[in-house]
Parts: sequence; C-alpha cells; structure tokens
Amino acid sequence: MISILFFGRLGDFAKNAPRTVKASTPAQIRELLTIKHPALAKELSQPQVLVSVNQMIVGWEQPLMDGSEVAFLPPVTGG
Amino acid sequence: MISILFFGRLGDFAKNAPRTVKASTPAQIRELLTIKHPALAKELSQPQVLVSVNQMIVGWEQPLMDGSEVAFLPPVTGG
Amino acid sequence: MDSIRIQTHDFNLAEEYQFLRELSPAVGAVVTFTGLVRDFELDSSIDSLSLQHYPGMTEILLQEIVDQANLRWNLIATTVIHRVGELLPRDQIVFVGVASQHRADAFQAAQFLMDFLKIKATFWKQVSQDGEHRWVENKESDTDAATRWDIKND
Amino acid sequence: MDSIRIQTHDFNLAEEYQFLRELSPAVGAVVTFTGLVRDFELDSSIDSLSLQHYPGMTEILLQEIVDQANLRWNLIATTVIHRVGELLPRDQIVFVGVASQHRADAFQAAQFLMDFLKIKATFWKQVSQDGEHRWVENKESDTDAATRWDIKND
Repeated sequence: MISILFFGRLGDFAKNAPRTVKASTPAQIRELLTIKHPALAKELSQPQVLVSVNQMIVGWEQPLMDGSEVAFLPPVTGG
Repeated sequence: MISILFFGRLGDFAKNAPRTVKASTPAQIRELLTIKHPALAKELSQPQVLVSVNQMIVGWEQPLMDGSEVAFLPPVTGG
Repeated sequence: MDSIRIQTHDFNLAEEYQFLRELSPAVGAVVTFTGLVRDFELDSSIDSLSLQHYPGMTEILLQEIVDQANLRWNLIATTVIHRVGELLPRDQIVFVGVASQHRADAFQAAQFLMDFLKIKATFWKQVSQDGEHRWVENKESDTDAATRWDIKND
Repeated sequence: MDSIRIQTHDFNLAEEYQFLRELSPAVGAVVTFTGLVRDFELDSSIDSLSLQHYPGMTEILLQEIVDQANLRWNLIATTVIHRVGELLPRDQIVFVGVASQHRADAFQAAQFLMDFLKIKATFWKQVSQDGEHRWVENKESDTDAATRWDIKND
C-alpha cells in the first residue's frame, strides 16, 4: 500500500479521500481519484502542485514501492 | 580666527601644531603648516584626506570666515 | 554550528543572538531577520494565522538551504526557526540568524535563506478573517526574489 | 521613527529589537545587524580598540544616510547606534536595526546603512597590539561595497 498526504488547500478537497491506495506512480493516484473525488483530482492537476515520494520532490511518473509515502504539495507560503 | 581639528592618524602628526590660525582657505592652512610642521603638512596633502568647514565636507579652496571650524579628516574606519 | 528548529512555541531573539555572538571570537558580524504576523492580508485585517507544515520534509528542505548558504558564503553559524500552529497578529513567525567574520557574508546569507525558505520549505499559511478560513496564495514577488541567486529553481 | 545614537556605553539588542517590533502592527520584518570587535586584525591578535569620532558631524552624516535609506525604501523605523571610546575583543561596536512591512526593504536598507556608515561616517579606529597603538587603514572592499548602490560617492 501507498500512504498519501494532502497539504494546504488540497487538504480541504481531500476530506473524504482515501489516505492509502494501491498505485504504481503519483500520476496513477491522481487518475484513481478522478472517479470519486473529481474536485480533488482537478486541484492535483494544477501545474503548480508538486509531488513528493518519501519526502523528496519527484516527477509524476516516479515508480512507487510498497510503503512509499506520497505527498501532494500546493505552492508553499511559509516565512 | 579659525579653529582647526585633526582626526585619526593626523592627530598624531599634529601634537604640537596650533589649534587656531588665521587663514582664508583650508589650502592656506595647510600651506602655513608646511614651515613648522612639515610632516603634518605632507600628511594633509595625501589625496584621501578630506576637509570640512563647520562640519560640511568642502573643497580646499572654500573661503573661510572668522570663527569657522576646519577639520582635517583621514579616511574613516568606523563600523 | 547550524540549528534548524520547527516549533509551536515562541522564540527569544536575545537568546538566539547571544548564542551566535558568543560562538567564537572571530565573529565580527551577526545579522538577524525576524518575520512577524502583520495585522493585514489583502487589505483586510486578520484575526489569526494557522501554519501547517510537512514534518520531516520541512527539516530536510531547510537543511538543504542552509547547506547551500554554507557553500556560497563564509559563515560561522546559522540558526533558522519557524513556528507552526496558531499565531496572532504581531506574533513572531520566523527567525534567521547568521554569524560571520565579515558583514557581507552574514547579510547575503540571511537574505538567501529567507528567499529560499519562502519558495522551497513546506509550510502553508491559512488566515482567519471575519470568521472565514482561507489559504494564503503564494506571491510572485517571492519567486522573483529567489531567482536573483542564480540557482536552478527546479 | 528614526534613532541615531553615538555612545560610549554598550547597547542591548533585545531592547532595540523590541522597540522596532512593537512600533506598529504593520511591522512584518525586522532586520538587525550587529558589528563586534574581532580578536584579530591583519593576522595579529589585538588587545583593544579605541574609537574616535567627530562629535556633531558624525550625527549629521548618519542622519543623511538614514534619510537616503528612507527615500529609497519603504521603512517603518530605523535605529543606528555606534559606540566610541575603548572597546575590547568581543564587544559590540555598531548596531543597525530596520523595521518594515516587507523583508526586502529591511534587508536592503540595513545593508545600505552599514555600507555608507563604513565609508562616510566620521569614525576612526585605533588598535592596540602588543602594547603598540596603530590607526586602522580603510579597506578598499568597503569603498567597493558602497559603489553598488549607484549613489555618487563625492
């Protein structure tokens, strides 16, 4: 299983979304969410949204392994 | 009379120099010092030395008035 | 001698400065930056601010930024503190302190650290205004500020 | 809300910061710079430092520099403190603090103030090394640092 995290405004869209999923890439997770969570999937498709796997920024086609932690990151606003 | 001030390293060369003088320009003060205080006058001729009259940086030919305060300023080293 | 802290509680600038200042007799310059919660956001006064972050990843990203600063400038020590959780107007949010021999290094590094913290570190701000919660949008000016350091912004 | 002080006694960074921070709820950024006496000058350790200045003129020149900074950046308050007299290694010499709404203004102004203080303000340093007194030479790097601000250096 892959655990998934949503930060910032993505969290608001992901209130009822699953936090674990079976998928082989982050792009596939987004694809899977399109059916039951279309608003969230649309947000994840925004070009500014980054994805990390095990706390490293990666591309959307990064292969996932069982136990990977995938996070979806809207533009950061700290400081 | 004109009062004169020497700062920084110029003070070391001016230990026995007068602190009041009659002169019509800063350049003339330097000229007057050449006779009895040649080492000081030589220091005053260094291109980095600035002169102020009544606490404003001026040129060496600035006309002086009775009571003016003339200061000779080597390169500053604060901060 | 770098210190990176993410915490809910407040920080004490005097203590942070004292630490940096006393680290070594070679310290000739200490620059501190403190970011505070302003009472306005988009011309409307705010009630409070809530800061979320990605625990673990944020520390990794901040360490990368501090490492970059150490490669670029001659620094004696760097401290980065970022608060998370609920904050009120006038509260301290973020602290960057840099000690170096010469002032240019400390000034440049502190500015660099803030510029990259702003666009890289995984923090998200939510403001509460008139009982409504709203996620803060990122600012183009922050992206612009970082570009001047000539680092590939991947 | 500018403050310019030349004094023999030490200053307290915490107090200066607190003043700047609390001036207005619009303060979003406070940058402080503190210069300290390093224990070395020209590869030789120093015993003490003596700072002379031109009373009256120094204040005028510092005010001019602060006025320039206020024209160039959007600042809420600026504090400049410079100590004179006898100082020992590790002592604080100079403080510049700037409060502004946005960080770029505070960072730029603080750096500008230090760059011009270094080349304009009428202070002279004398070091005592191995029982000998020596006036410190000015540094070309300081003149260079000021040139980048594009102000005629008359």
